[in-house]
Amino acid sequence: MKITFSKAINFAIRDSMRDDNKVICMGLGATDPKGVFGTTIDLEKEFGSKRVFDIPTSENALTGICIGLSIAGYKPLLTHQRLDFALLSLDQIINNAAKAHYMYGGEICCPLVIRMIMGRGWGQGPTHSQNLQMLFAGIPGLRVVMPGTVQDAYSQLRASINSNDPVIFLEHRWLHNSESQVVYDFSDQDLVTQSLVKSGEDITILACSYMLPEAIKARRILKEKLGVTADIINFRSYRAIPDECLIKSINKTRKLIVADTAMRSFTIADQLSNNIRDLLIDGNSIDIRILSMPDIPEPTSHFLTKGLYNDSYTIISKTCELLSKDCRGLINRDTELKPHDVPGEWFKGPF
Amino acid sequence: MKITFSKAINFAIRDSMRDDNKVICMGLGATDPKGVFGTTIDLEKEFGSKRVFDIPTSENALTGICIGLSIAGYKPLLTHQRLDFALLSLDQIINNAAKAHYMYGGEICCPLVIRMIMGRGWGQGPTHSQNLQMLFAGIPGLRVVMPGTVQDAYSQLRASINSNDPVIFLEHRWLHNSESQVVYDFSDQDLVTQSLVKSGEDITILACSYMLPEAIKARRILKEKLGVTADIINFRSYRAIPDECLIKSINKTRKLIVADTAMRSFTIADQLSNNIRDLLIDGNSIDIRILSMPDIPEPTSHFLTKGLYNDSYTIISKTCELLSKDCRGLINRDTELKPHDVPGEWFKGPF
Amino acid sequence: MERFEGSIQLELLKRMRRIRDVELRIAEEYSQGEMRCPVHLSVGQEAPSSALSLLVYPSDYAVSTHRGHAHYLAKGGDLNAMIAEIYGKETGCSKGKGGSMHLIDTTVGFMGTSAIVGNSIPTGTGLAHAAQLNKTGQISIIHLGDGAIEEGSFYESLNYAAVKNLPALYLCENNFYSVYSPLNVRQPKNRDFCFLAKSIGAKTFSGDGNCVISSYKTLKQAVKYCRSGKGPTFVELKTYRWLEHCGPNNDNELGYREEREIEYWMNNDPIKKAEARLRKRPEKDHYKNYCQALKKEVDDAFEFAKLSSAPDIQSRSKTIFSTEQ
Amino acid sequence: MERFEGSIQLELLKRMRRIRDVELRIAEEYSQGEMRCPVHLSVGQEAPSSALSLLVYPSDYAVSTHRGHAHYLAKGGDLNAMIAEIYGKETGCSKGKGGSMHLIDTTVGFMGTSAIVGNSIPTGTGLAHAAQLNKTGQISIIHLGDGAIEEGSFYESLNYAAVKNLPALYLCENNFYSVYSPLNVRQPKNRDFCFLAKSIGAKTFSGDGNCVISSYKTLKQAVKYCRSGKGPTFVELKTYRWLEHCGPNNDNELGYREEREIEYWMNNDPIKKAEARLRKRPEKDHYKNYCQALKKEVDDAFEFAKLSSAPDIQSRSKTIFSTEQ
Ligand SMILES: Cc1ncc(C[n+]2csc(CCOP(=O)(O)OP(=O)(O)O)c2C)c(N)n1
Ligand SMILES: Cc1ncc(C[n+]2csc(CCOP(=O)(O)OP(=O)(O)O)c2C)c(N)n1
Ligand SMILES: [Mg+2]
Ligand SMILES: [Mg+2]
Repeated sequence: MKITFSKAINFAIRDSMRDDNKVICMGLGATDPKGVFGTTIDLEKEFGSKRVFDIPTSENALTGICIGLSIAGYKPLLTHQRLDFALLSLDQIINNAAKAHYMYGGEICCPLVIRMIMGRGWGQGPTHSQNLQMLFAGIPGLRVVMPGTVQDAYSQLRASINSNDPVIFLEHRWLHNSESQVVYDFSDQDLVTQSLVKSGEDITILACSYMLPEAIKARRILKEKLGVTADIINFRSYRAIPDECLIKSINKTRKLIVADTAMRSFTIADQLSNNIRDLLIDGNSIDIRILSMPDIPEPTSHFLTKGLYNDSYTIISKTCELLSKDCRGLINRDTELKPHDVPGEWFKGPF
Repeated sequence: MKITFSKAINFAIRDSMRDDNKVICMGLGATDPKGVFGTTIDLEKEFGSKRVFDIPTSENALTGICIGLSIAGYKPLLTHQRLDFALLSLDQIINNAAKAHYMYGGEICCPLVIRMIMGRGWGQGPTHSQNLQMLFAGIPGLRVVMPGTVQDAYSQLRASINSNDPVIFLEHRWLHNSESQVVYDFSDQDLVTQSLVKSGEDITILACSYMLPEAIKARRILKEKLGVTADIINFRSYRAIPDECLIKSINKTRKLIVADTAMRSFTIADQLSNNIRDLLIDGNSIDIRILSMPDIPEPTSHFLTKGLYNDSYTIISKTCELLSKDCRGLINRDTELKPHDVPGEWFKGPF
Repeated sequence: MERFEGSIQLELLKRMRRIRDVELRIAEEYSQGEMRCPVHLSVGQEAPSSALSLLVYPSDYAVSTHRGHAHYLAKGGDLNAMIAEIYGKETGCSKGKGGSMHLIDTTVGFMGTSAIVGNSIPTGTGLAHAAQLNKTGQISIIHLGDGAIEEGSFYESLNYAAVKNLPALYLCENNFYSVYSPLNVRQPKNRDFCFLAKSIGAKTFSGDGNCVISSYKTLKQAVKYCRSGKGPTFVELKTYRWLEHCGPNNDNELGYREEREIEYWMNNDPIKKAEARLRKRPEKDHYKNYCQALKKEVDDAFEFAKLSSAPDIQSRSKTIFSTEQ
Repeated sequence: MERFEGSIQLELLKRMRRIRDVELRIAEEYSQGEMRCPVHLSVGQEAPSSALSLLVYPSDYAVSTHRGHAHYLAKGGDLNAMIAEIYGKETGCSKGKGGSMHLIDTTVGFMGTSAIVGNSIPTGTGLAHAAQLNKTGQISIIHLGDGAIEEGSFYESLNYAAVKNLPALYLCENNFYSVYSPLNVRQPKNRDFCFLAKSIGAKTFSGDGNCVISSYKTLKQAVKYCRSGKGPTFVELKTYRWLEHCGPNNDNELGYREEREIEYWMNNDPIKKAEARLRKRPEKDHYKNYCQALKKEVDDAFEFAKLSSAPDIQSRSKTIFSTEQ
């Protein structure tokens, strides 16, 4: 049976809560009729209001409260409807959660999961659309995951909740309605590994979060129309350490595109490429291109976001650039990807 | 006349306040007997308590209050005795100050300077020693400067206060007692340019903040003992855009060391190197090495910080590595740089 | 109606009507898909800002929240520029960069709205500090909701305003909800906002936010206190939002608010009440004419917005800094 | 002294004495340059934590601040491990990673101290939430200073504790200063912490923080209230720090505190007062013996710390995650 990404999140929370009665789910809107885009639906009904509850608009304290719960043996899951709101809690995340295990000499653990939803389009504007994964990925002691598939939604969230460390779980709003079948399973490795999702010959595309379905779409078109095949790697764990599957792939293709939802100055792709160049034989000859958002705050007007986002079109162009192919006519961005500021028919706005 | 780095900060504030009566100076301890490591001494006396004042321990609101003052035409200067404390105010910095000019279509300006002092050594530990420049440098709309010389302390702070944009002014605690003569002058360019401080032949060393005096010391030893000469560039504006002086230097030496006070995952050096590789002819053949802190929270115990920091010694080693020279015996780290956890004789602890 | 000047009552009603008509028109047009950004409408909550609008000057400062249309208009913000902003046009008050949640009109002291709950409270407090330093008798209005009370930024700001004795007026429209969440999951039972604000250091006032006369009288006292330099002032006005939290529709079917409650408040419509009072008064014809002129004003604003050009796409990478270097 | 059990008084005095002697010894040894981290001593402020120590169990939680030595010891934290931590040794309670500002002893429920003002207040509130869920009658003590009151985290945490009716006890040692800054530049005139905390939603208690008996009586009521599950409890105890904010010396010469003020408080020494009361009591010999044993205990702790090994340098890149992957 196919389920949506939202449902997979929902099931992951539910199954974690069934398996471990220390798991607690909270967040603005956690018990709402809409259940945070469907992800927390029915949980209060099953687990009661002691374990699933709404909270005050106090992002900073609530993060610390989750830390307190976690060092006392509970496993809190805190949800922010936008990553942007979590900026209020960076002191708790950076000075407390990330360092608690270390700075007390390993005496305590801080098993805390913070879901942050990242917006895009429909006039989300400068403070509802930020993809600031680097704020977290650069902090020792935090794990950052960015699910790109429905399967990831389930297994990475379960692995996050199961982990004994603080995990920042970055969830793209445009993925919520994607559908797929799911294996209801997970492993610790889901937090730290990438995975090869499509195998090809000519180029390696490493894509995170919402860039993943766009990369897969790009691959299909490239294959159909140009006979070019790409390795697609799911950049689901946001780390600068090149995974085995990535190394293998690059050794084969010697060409890499990293498609990140972050801004140019905020992508981990730079560090990752330097690591790749250092690690691989003749690393300097690998051709690496970074696809990211430009270094600007996201404007609100849809007239101004046109052509701003990366999608299958920009991935195709970048690939053709790298392979010195002509990409004209492969895809008509204006007709096939229109309107540019909504994820699909299902999105009825405004949030 | 030689003055200290602290004094240069103090004079820069004083002269800015004399020149522009809209300048306001505030911060925890701004009117203390010790005047924030001497940097705010005597200001209240000259300018009165309306323009120089102490504040409550409310980092988040105070940042927003400075934003309000700035959009009303004042020029607030806010000081945090440690960068780590400013993490409480990242919502105001990222969601408000950095974006105000942009998201209101240029209607308002936000001329605000936030000084953040960065600790090192003497058991500053995990939350009093963080060098998180990347948190700010990656945010469009913020300028980040990291003075490395006494002259920078004066001219970059004056330029920062004079600017109409928000500036994050990152001040290394270990520089406060360095001494030099100062030209009491500044220009807008001080915010966005690097400067060549020593000219050489064999290698380029780009060093920011406290890494700069260490690089200069390393250069002296390298020259005396090995006849190797380095171009030293003051990485005083923390941007990933290679400056003209940097490009010229690399074109000459083809070898670059970037010495940053940040952690490995938090240095802008990766992005900068990718930009250099992209921009320069045959860029992939340039040999670039990054000197940074390891990706760990800084432990408190001096036993554990031994050999952790970068200094002239590690810069020499890295240079020798790049030039395939033997660095043994050039410098005895244990005797010449001891104790490792204080900046010098003048530092009497504990803060 | 006696004991309270008819012309003021009329003016208050006109201002409420204007806000309501603009908001309803946005709701009506929203489904066209041309206003492509979140909108948080103030239908039902027109009284507080309308009352305030008679008591402040363009030289006073104001800041607001995601739900800022009414506050912007009440402060004298340009209607055309607001609608154009929501349409994402070049002529928008933020040139399309900000949308509905980032309104500004510095010519009337309206210094911005924020999409982050609690984020503009410190800004408004800083403006109050500027006002004090300016010594011009300005005050700074900080609009906020009951949800924003929960943010530390509210507390820290009010504490600072009290330390510095700033002319800051915190105007809380308590509509009992933060998105779908009722007060009882967010704040302790029987919390009294005024008691809270007083203990932090403000002089406090409260009134009926669904009655424009009560709102006016309350705010008149509050503004007077604040303008006299006596220090920070906090006002609570209880009121009610008619439509969904974000978007053009009513969402009563979701059931997070009891039907009885919704009915109670809708029957308690501040505009209907004011219109009823007017019915027996000579000014009612004037009002009728006003409503017609208003219709045209709103029509014109939407036409202005629709006909305005899209912003130049190049502009999206401009004005990141005030001086490009 | 009548009406209050002698054995409790003796016990209170002993606990104060122990804290004082440990702190003074740190001050004495600091100049040796072997304790290479900032230290914030509690000399003068021994009464509140000593009183508390008789009222809590190891199963209760506690968190504290940069000035946490007294709180750690009062909760039953291991003295040797604390001194070793300050010396940066392997045997330190945080294995040298945390230093004076990061003390922990989970075996007695002391869950950590933070070097960031206000940072541990939410943590302690979360521990109170855990205590409530555990249904074991535990309470959570949150130590804080008067400066921390200014952080939004205090307000947000207390609000949450009130919403959830948590067994959280916020114990504020008001020593009138945050570093060199007196209360009047940070908080409004005549602020009453208890009134403030009450308005946010706590039950409040206050007493004389320089009198261990008053502290004890106040805290006894407060702990009782908190443990009974009635909800968050706030206690203010006014007291005074004798030495400089950070470091081993007295800094009276800086002039930020008036001499008269310092004198007043030093004459009001909680330990001297308690010792004076004891002088007429039979327990005084026992106390004398205790003081001798204490001297040895402190000597031993410093010897333990000095003789302990440095942590393995490899350990600095370990325990970043609980499981290395
Ligand atoms: C920091 C932050 N947290 C959460 C949100 C999501 N959010 C948007 S509006 C809103 C409701 C705020 O309630 P209130 O202050 O009462 O204003 P109202 O919507 O009722 O006018 C919330 C929680 C946000 N924008 N910012
Ligand atoms: C967020 C933050 N701001 C500032 C500081 C610097 N600082 C360290 S201790 C301290 C004083 C706090 O005063 P109080 O809470 O009264 O505690 P006391 O030192 O009097 O025990 C300050 C401001 C800090 N550590 N963290
Ligand atoms: Mg509300
Ligand atoms: Mg204090």
